[in-house]
Amino acid sequence: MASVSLLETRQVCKNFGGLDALVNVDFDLPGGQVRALIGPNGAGKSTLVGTICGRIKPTSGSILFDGQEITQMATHRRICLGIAYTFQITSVFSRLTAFENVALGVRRIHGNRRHKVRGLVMEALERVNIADLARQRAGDLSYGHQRLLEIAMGLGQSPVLFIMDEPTQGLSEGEIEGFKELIRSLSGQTTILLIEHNMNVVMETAQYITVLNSGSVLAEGTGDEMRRNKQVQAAYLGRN
Amino acid sequence: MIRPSRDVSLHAGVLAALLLLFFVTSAYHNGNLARIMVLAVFAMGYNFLFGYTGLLSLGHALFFSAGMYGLGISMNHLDMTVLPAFGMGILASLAVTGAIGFLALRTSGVAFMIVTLMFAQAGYLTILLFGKYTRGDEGFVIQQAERTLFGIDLTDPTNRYFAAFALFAVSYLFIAWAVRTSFGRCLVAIRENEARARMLGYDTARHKYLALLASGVLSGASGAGYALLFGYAGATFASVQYSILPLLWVLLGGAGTTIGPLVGTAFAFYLVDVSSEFTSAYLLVVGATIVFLTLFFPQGLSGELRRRLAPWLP
Amino acid sequence: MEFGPHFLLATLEGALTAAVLALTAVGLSVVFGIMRVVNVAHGEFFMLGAVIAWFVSTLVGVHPAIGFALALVAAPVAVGALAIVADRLVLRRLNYDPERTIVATIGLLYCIQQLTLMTFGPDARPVVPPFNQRIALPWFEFGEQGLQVIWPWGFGITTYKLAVIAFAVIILVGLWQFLARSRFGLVMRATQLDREMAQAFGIPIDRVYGLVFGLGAGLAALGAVLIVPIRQAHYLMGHEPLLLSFIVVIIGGLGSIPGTIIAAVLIGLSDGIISVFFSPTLAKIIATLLVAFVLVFRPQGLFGLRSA
Amino acid sequence: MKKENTQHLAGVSRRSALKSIGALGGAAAFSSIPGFTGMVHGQTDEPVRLGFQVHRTGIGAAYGRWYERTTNAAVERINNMGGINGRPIEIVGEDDGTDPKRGAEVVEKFATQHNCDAAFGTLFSHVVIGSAPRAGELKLPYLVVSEGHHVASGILNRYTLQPCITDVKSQVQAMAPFVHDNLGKKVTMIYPDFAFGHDHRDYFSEAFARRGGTILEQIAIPPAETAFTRYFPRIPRDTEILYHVMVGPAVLTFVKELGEFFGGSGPALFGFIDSLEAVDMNSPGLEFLDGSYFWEGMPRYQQEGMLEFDAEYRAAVGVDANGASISDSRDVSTYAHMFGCWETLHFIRDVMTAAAGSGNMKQAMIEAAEGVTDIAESIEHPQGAKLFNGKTHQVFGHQYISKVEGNRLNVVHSTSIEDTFYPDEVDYTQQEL
Repeated sequence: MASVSLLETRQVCKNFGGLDALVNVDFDLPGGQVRALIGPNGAGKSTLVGTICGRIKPTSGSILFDGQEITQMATHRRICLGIAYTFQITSVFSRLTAFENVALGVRRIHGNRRHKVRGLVMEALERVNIADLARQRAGDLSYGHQRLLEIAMGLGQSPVLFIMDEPTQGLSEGEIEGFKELIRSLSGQTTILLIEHNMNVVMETAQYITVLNSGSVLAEGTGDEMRRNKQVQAAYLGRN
Repeated sequence: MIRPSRDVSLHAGVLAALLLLFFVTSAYHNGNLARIMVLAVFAMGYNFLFGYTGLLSLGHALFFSAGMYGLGISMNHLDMTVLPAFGMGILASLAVTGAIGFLALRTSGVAFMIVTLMFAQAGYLTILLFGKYTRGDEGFVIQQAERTLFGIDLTDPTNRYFAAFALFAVSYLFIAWAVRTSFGRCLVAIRENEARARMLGYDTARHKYLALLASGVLSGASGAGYALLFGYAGATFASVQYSILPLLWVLLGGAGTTIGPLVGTAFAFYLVDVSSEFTSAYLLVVGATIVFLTLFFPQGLSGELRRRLAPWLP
Repeated sequence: MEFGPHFLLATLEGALTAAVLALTAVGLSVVFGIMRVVNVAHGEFFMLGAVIAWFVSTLVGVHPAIGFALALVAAPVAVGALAIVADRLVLRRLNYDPERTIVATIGLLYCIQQLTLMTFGPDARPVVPPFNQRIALPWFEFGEQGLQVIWPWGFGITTYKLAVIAFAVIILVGLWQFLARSRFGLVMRATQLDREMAQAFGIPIDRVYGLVFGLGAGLAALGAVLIVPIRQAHYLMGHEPLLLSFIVVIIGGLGSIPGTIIAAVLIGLSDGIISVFFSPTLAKIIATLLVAFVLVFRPQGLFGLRSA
Repeated sequence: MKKENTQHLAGVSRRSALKSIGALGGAAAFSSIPGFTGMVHGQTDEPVRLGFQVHRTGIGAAYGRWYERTTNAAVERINNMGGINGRPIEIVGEDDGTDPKRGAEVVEKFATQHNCDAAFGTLFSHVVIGSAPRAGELKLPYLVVSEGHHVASGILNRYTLQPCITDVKSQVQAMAPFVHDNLGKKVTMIYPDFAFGHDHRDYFSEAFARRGGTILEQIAIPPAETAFTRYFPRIPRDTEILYHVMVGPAVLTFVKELGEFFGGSGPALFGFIDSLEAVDMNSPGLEFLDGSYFWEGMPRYQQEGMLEFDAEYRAAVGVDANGASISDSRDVSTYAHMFGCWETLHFIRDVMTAAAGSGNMKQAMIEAAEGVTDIAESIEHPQGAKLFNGKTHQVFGHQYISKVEGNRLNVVHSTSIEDTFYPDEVDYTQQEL
């Protein structure tokens, strides 16, 4: 049977010096979907996306992207397949301009064609509403703007799969609204995997939700299903 | 972004100024400038790795001397003429950089500094070990009569100047071009944040390796050019001191700028040359000036120029 | 010489190198580990220690032992004080920026060398050791009469060399205790772990850095005073200890003092022992490549943590 | 490539017979050169500018300081006697940092910036070899005081000469007969592992084997080494003579550790004074050297009844009878080498005098120098009589072997000039001027 999933993980485990961060995770993400990955702190969300984009090598299990085995593939090659990743901790090139930050990703795909690159970079910056800051050094931007720049860096790569690790952290109310708008506008074009704590954002943007707890998938379903799920409630309430 | 015309006019201006200087300065400064241009190629090679890619090597003397001995030994022991011997110099530096880069780039930061330093020291000692061919520390002369290219006597001051200029111009334009390509910009990204550059889909290991190769070959070209134009190859040029000098020149001139290496090399040369005329304690003057510059010109001479006057400086 | 005594002699000589190297390298290690600066002038502090030892021991002009004992105190103190001044005037103003401190300390290196050349001169000058008795060492061999004691030609060591090894061990143990138990040691470790946090807890970072820089330089000077009766004072003698301690600090693992000491012992001994098996220059090449390969396959050093 | 020229010095015996005509003085030797006699027109009061490449810093600094003192003394003497063709000498001294790169730059500066008439005074071989190509290209007479075999080996050029100090090849081979006949037949050599040391290794081994001796072991010490004891066990037990030569700041350590190693029971020692140049023989730890032998280029301690101009030379330079500074008896000179500067300056005066009035002074100087043969012992050449080979641009002279007795070096043998000859390896006069 041909897979309809864009991304699949099969029995992925990760062990950090005796500590199980991921236990037999099976995770499927169909193309075109906006998926949220939620769970309490330490549930293994960042570890899971780390194994997907290659920052972390899984102890066992396999990962398939677009039907292709990528478990042992080098990070940069996965990115070249169309995966974009924004860091949980802001990781921009602080001494380069905002423009150059985005342009780096654009040029990797489109080469050094000046006009084409300029157009795509400005478009990405405009989508997160910071086009007017293009000439500023990224390090001089406010924290919220740096988070938006991170997103623009991902957008600039026109990814097939866009993984965002806590994108709204540190954003103002207005910026969060803009972010939700952005996700809605992307849905359908890009598959999005969102790690998010802000339930409001999750509920309004995600079509489907995966809940991770103690390194394994606890439940999956729509927002409403999750809201009603007793296990999910327990996992969250148990911690709180 | 940056308007290209300013870049191009800067590069053209630098090269034109160097051409013009030949006609307006004395024979003495002509000689110095020829030397500075050859050594600036070494500094530019160093800057490509350090200033643009962010890798601080303490082993570039080995790449310089690989070029120097590649040419020198080819001419003196294999009876080659200038052009193929220069090619041998390039090949030798490429081979040495390729092998060392393969190992050294497994490390980064201070470990990279020490690994390159150790390989260079081993290279220096190897030159002494094969004293039969290299004449060790004493070195050897490349005879004046053999230093001709297409019938042009490279030991003539004018020809020497223009040969040095040609070597400089080719290297300078290569650097000016390379840092504008997406490859060059990726090097800057690696310098700033390697993990992020990888996460943008760049094969940073390959980029660093290629940057090191280019850096090593430019250093080797400078070494071969030095041996060719000044007629001497010796182990002194493989010693630690000659690994620290390009670092110093680049930092004085401004790391990560295209004209920084030239500015730094020229500045360091004239600092020694002028101060040693007035005092036998010229090292004190040199040392104090270096301390002063780091205190008040933190980004080097052209880095400071960029910060204060010309932010567009490439 | 037969293999056995040759090997033992090379080991003893290696131990002497290791002892002095450990002192000098620990000096660099605290500076490197805590302030995160590469002090290129560290070798010049070593050289100044030797030069001051020469001045003190010749100017005092009484019994060599008294002059030497005086130098043992005066040289590290004077060099440490000079380093504190250098820290205040230069490094602090650079905000300990890694690249700029490299250049600035290269500048310091030139200044110190030239000033020494102008005052002390270009000659290598000897300092009389406080005591120096050659001890011939015995070797055991199975001969025709069974186990025999023989006295191989050239197989010996001097009392002074043994004393240097012992003294270095005492100083290092003392230093270790000091850093582990004293308040200053605690403050140093706190600063090393997290500069901002330490500052937030009211640790005067500037003063700690100044003292650390002084301590590092003083240790280098102490190593030099110990070695100068064996190897003379010379204005260019700082080059080798700089390179070696730099290597030792990295091999040992950044900021790890026990690692630095073990690395000093390994490098000192291997330098001596490898020389038994190969022709001298080839031995140097092999020892050098060994260091390179250790780091290629273990970039964090032998005792460093991976994340460093 | 370098051409092997195996032709022997022509007329050696006749020339060495001229040695006794010492009283003639320097200029006499040139009178036979056609075209250079009595031409004194074109004289000016402009000083003669001589570029002096000094090792003020770097590993050569100990030598450089004394080369400078000797030079100043010689210039004072020459200027007091009327200078060169009535023009005073002006020394343009500049530090080369004992570095071949800076050395070449300094030579260039002498030629193009300071308009020097000649450059001189370089000691370290790598600086000479690095600088000489530039001197040749700029056609600046370059008179080195180096001991290296570089000039005579033919790798340099027509403008480079070594007119007043003998080269290592001739020194070393002249030692072999004495060592073999008086000290022992089985030699172990210890030398620095670079070109200077290799010259010792090659030329001594060859000459010693020719004499019938055996070289047991050759121990090359890596450069910049500071500890030596670990290499000494390589010295074979049956060594009769240990031949040692070391240069650089660690020489004293080397000699002291040698003493500690043997503890008074080792083989006889024969060394080159380079191992102890500028080192006080009374330094602690050198007691064991008593009874050992050294080559000396010029005897450091004033000798009874020989070298008649030595005392006057010492007084002029400011050196006492023990080879130390008059003002500080612990400040020992580089006595075995520095005479070369004194003699070279007088040589320059003589060849420039002989070349006076010619259109191109620099070329004429070289031609005049190539015509020189005998150099008589005189106050201008206090080290002794010499024979200059105009083809190889190298001088040949007497060598001294001294024995350490009661903390001083007493000359026990001096070689003849002929002992130092070897076949020519180059004829620089064939090169264009």
